[in-house]
Amino acid sequence: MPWTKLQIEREEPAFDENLGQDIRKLNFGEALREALDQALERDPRVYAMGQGINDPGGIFGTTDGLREKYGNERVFDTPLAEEATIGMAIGSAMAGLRPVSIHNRPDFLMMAMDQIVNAAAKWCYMFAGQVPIPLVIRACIGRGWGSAAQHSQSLHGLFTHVPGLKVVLPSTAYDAKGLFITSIADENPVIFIEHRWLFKHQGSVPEHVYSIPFGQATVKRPGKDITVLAISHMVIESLRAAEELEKKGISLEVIDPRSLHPFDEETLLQSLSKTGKLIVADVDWKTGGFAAEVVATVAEKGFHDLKKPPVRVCLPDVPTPASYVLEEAFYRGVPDIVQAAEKLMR
Amino acid sequence: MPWTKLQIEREEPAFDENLGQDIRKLNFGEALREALDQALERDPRVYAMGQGINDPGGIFGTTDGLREKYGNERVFDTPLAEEATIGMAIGSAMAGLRPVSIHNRPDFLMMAMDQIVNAAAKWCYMFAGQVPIPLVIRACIGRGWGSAAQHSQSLHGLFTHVPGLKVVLPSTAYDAKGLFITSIADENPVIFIEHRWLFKHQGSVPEHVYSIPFGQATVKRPGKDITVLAISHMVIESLRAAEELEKKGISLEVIDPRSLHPFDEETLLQSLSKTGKLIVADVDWKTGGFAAEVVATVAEKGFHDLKKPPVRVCLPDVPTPASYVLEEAFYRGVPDIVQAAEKLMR
Amino acid sequence: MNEFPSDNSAGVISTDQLIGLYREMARIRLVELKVEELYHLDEMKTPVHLALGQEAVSSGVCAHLGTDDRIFSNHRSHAHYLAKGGDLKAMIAEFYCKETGCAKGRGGSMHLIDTAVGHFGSSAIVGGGIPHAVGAALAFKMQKKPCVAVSFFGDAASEQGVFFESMSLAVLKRLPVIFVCENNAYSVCSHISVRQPNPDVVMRPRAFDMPAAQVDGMDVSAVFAKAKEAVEFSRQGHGPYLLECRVQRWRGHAGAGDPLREKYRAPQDLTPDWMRDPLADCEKILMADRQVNGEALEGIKAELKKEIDQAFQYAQESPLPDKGDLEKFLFK
Amino acid sequence: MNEFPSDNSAGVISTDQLIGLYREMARIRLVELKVEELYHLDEMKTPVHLALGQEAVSSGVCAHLGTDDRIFSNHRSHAHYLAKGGDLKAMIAEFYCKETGCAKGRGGSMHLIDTAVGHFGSSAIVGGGIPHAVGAALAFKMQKKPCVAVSFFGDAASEQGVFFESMSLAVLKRLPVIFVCENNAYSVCSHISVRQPNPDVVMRPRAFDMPAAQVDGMDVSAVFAKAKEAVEFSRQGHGPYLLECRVQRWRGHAGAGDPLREKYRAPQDLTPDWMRDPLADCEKILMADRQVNGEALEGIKAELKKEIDQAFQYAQESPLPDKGDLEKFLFK
Ligand SMILES: Cc1ncc(C[n+]2csc(CCOP(=O)(O)OP(=O)(O)O)c2C)c(N)n1
Ligand SMILES: Cc1ncc(C[n+]2csc(CCOP(=O)(O)OP(=O)(O)O)c2C)c(N)n1
Ligand SMILES: [Mg+2]
Ligand SMILES: [Mg+2]
Repeated sequence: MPWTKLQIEREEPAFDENLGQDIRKLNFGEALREALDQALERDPRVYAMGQGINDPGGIFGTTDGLREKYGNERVFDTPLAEEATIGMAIGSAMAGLRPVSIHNRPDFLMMAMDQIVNAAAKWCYMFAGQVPIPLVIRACIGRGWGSAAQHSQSLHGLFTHVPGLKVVLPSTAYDAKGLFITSIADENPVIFIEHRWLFKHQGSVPEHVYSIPFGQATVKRPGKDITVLAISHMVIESLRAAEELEKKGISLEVIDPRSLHPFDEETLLQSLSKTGKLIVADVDWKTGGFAAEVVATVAEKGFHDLKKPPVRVCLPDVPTPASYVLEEAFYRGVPDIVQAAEKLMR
Repeated sequence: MPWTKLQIEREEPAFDENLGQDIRKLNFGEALREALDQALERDPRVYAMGQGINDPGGIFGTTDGLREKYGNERVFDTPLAEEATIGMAIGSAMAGLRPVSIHNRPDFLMMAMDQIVNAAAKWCYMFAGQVPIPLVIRACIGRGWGSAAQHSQSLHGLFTHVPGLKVVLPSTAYDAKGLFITSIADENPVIFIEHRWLFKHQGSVPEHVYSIPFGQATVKRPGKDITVLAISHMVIESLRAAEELEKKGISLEVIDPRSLHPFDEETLLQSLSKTGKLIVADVDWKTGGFAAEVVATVAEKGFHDLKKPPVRVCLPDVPTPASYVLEEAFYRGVPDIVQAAEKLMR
Repeated sequence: MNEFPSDNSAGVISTDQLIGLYREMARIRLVELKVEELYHLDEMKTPVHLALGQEAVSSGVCAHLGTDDRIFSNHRSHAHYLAKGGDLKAMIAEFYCKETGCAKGRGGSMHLIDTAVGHFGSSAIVGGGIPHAVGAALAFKMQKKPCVAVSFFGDAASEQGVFFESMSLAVLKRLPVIFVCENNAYSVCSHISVRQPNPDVVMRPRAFDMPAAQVDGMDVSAVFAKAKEAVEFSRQGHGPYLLECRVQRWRGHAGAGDPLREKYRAPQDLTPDWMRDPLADCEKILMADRQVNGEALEGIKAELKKEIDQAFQYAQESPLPDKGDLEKFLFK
Repeated sequence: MNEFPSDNSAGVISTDQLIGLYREMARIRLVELKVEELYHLDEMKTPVHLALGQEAVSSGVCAHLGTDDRIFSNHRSHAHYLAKGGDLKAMIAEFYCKETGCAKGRGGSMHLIDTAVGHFGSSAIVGGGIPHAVGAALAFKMQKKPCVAVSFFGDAASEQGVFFESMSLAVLKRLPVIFVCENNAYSVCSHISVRQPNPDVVMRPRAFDMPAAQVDGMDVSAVFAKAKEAVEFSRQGHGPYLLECRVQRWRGHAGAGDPLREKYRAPQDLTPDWMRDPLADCEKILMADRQVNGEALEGIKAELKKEIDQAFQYAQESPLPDKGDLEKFLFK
């Protein structure tokens, strides 16, 4: 059993979006697998590649059996050459294909940063819209069991700074499927970042193909006292915090932007006009991350609604330490959100 | 005459920090050259390398004659292999050397992003301080004459998000020399980003070796109505805007943080407590850039001083277009700062 | 050098074909000379990387490509674009930063493109465009199209790791891609001897047992002949091929002339008879060995000049992009 | 395979040296087995990439290195660390995430280091550590030290562009660096045949005319002999060298055992007599050809076991890092 799985089984209590309901449920990984399966089925232009795509593990279960179903030409393993692999994906996208380039960790995308920043993000604009790049790059944030500095970065704070990239971070099985479909259908490069600790969670996922538009946040939990804009796994943490805070009479409104680029400012500002208070919870480092952009946007456009200084609940600005005690000190979650909320209500 | 030089001669009026004073002046490039010369002279561990370091152009004049003076072992050309070159610099830094790795454009650093993010920025922390990486990476932002999407990015908004990197952007000849010396003397990786349009400007630069501490902003111009936190070439633009606004009775306080990491919050917040109004002017894209971090910091820590929504004067979120008319529409400068200031005073 | 050129290609190239190559090279030459002539006027506000001296490579390679074959180019992009059949007017308009440019003024001279003829863009990141050709080849294979992809790049680009990764992928998957390296021995002002262990880029594919050939890139017949082999090899499904073309960059890295040449050129490049001329050599062969009438060749040039003048006029008269469109085209 | 091992190294390796190698391999083996044995207790909360089966490479190479020579390692780091003389207690403490670990619990098993003996860190980015060895070699050359740098990496790392850039730089500058590729034919569960054009990593340096050798990495004498040549070559100033060591990864990619082996291993790896054992072979040679007493070897192992038990005890009893120190060490 791979150690990341081990860790999740231990540390992350299962989360069921539709607890007790008698409907078809999938977990996060199954939802992604179904989306990819349906995309491959419907659109012969779609292909998927990645290191270990045909492993017994099937990239956390998201590619299981797809090679058998679609053949080695459309579902194939790749060398440890992220730069040329993503460059190849880009060239094939120009030729009308729709590559899904899968990577175990965002950390490894740094090897291909030139192709992402200087090619994928630029081609459409630089050539005046003549050659869009319909490319999906998937990667999964690691956490725990000493993943340490090079196997646990989310790095979406880098990608959201680069014009020409769409950036998506789903938090539920339902969103994962719908957003993944949208990503594959999109004509532009999409960075699709998962979180390893979400894979265990499940919820109702329709069997048919559906698409969730980018730039539409969801209110994962309505509330009235504080707006929590939460990203990726921090959505789950925020929902848990909200339950705890409810007992203390504090009501959180948890908003999941789902896509960071494009970003749904409206839903956020609307919520803020009601609550006047903001927590931004992200799985990325604090300084210069997307949480800063959210706070800046609110300071600019929601200035008169803001009743208290906004609070960022983000990772401290250090590389991820290996030791579990330091991991505990490093990661943010329910207690940090609870604490921030209580302080805001004082 | 290289085209970037041409462009600057045309478009950027010379700026003299010490106009009319009878003192030794150097321009920005000469100041950098003197700093490197003195560093090579004083410290045998220092070496410098970069593509075209021995060209007749001498990397915008910053390396002229240094090979002749220090030999090919300490000042040498490099292949088009940014990744291994910076990786080599890192390995040599571990061995007690102090490499200065020079690059024409920040855009090209994307080729070496893995080494910068996953090695240089991580080594010290990941190994508990046993192996610091004293490395300076220099790169110069391009602008104009159709530099276009791949030759004009500043990208410091990426580097400031990565813990473990120091990020420095000088705006004057004096600062350039002092900060470059500090960068070489620092035990940690420093990303040192210049702006091509600064090279023409001159000012008083002491002949001796001096060091400007990181994390100390300077007030480039004191004022009382609006705080302008300006980065790199936007410092010059802000000073020019301040002159223009003075005539209209609006007084700008122009602050140059000089280093973005570490960042001098105090000087900024102090200024803000006086003015209550903030403009952040950056040569980088707006979304997710360092300007967002500045605004977020102020929203968090200067909330009660802020009288108006802060304003970011940054590049629009698109790749740089080539055509000069679109460049005009793309770049931000005096008129944008003036307009923002006037609006803030309304 | 500079001895009378010999026609080694009698069996390989018909006279008509050679005239075609001549015409292509003359077109590139005349365009580049015109650009150089007018550059000081500062109306083309874009860096230019002239292909003067290197005309034979693009001409000789693209002669074997159809519209559905795809090429990927670099900063030194003009010759590739023209040889692949790119629209001349749109190219010059791009130099003039006009809305009628091949990239509507968004790209400038380093970012030419003409998808209608199979040119899918020029990257100004050295080495950055190489894997795109591999991707096009992958698509051809998946789509079962009998096409090839060609990546044009310089000697310096062959120093980038992505070049090796690209070759490896192409061999692994047996993809129809031809790597064409124009080795002019310089990267800006840096000689290859300070950048590479040896000057033979043709050796690099040995890492993967990939077929490769070195060819005199100043001899259009030689390029044509070897490119024919390479393209046929790839098109027939045998996988990738590398062609190293040894060329001379007549001018400086960018802009007109080579004002600093004395300061950076290797001594052997500064001798009076250093320069070879693929166009003049071709002309001599056509007249001496193939009995083509000199006037016919002059006629070709005259016609080209007219076309070129018209293209410049078109470009100069074309409208500039609208500032209001700054944010257009970010996404499709 | 699995026929009786022959002692090809009689002239090259003295019996004392062979005993030294045996001891080194046994130490690695016993440490790894102990880690594997205890891993299920979940007290070592760190991924582990066991070097079981691959002990001969580190042992054979590091036998030629002094303390001032430097090595750079990857995620499969244990054997490199031990063979270079890294402190055993500090390694096990690192596995237990303790403050007494070689990286004070900040790194975990993928980031071992012991600068005191010339080990400058293990990178878990595949290929990421290779240029660091080139940098160390550059420093040696500039500092005029008679030292060599060694980069240990796997077959998959040889697919990264940075590997080629690193070789090219090393040849260009004639640097004393030895690239040691442990080719176990797998990257996690992916066989080399789906990742590389051919399985011979030894061919890659041909791109640069760089000397290289392929060696049976399951035979410690063979590794020792070739590594001797390589290290001497580099140390004498002749430049870089690549050593491809063909090895077997006995276990899965990470963790204990290889529970999924039936699902991903190539058929030839699933035969009953697939496994070769460099330690057992060495033992046989020592006893049969070198007339070493079996009891002496048992004595070595007993001594090692004691040392190892003590190291585990030390690690288990060591204090954890202080949470308050989270932000320490970001900068120096
Ligand atoms: C990754 C990267 N590094 C550096 C540069 C700067 N640069 C632009 S063109 C050039 C020279 C390229 O030489 P070569 O590939 O041989 O092509 P040539 O100009 O000779 O045709 C350099 C160094 C760049 N554009 N991209
Ligand atoms: C750049 C990068 N891509 C992917 C990974 C994920 N990964 C970790 S180890 C590994 C296998 C490496 O195989 P190899 O280099 O042959 O070493 P081995 O594990 O066989 O010793 C992979 C793919 C990584 N760590 N870094
Ligand atoms: Mg060249
Ligand atoms: Mg392996």
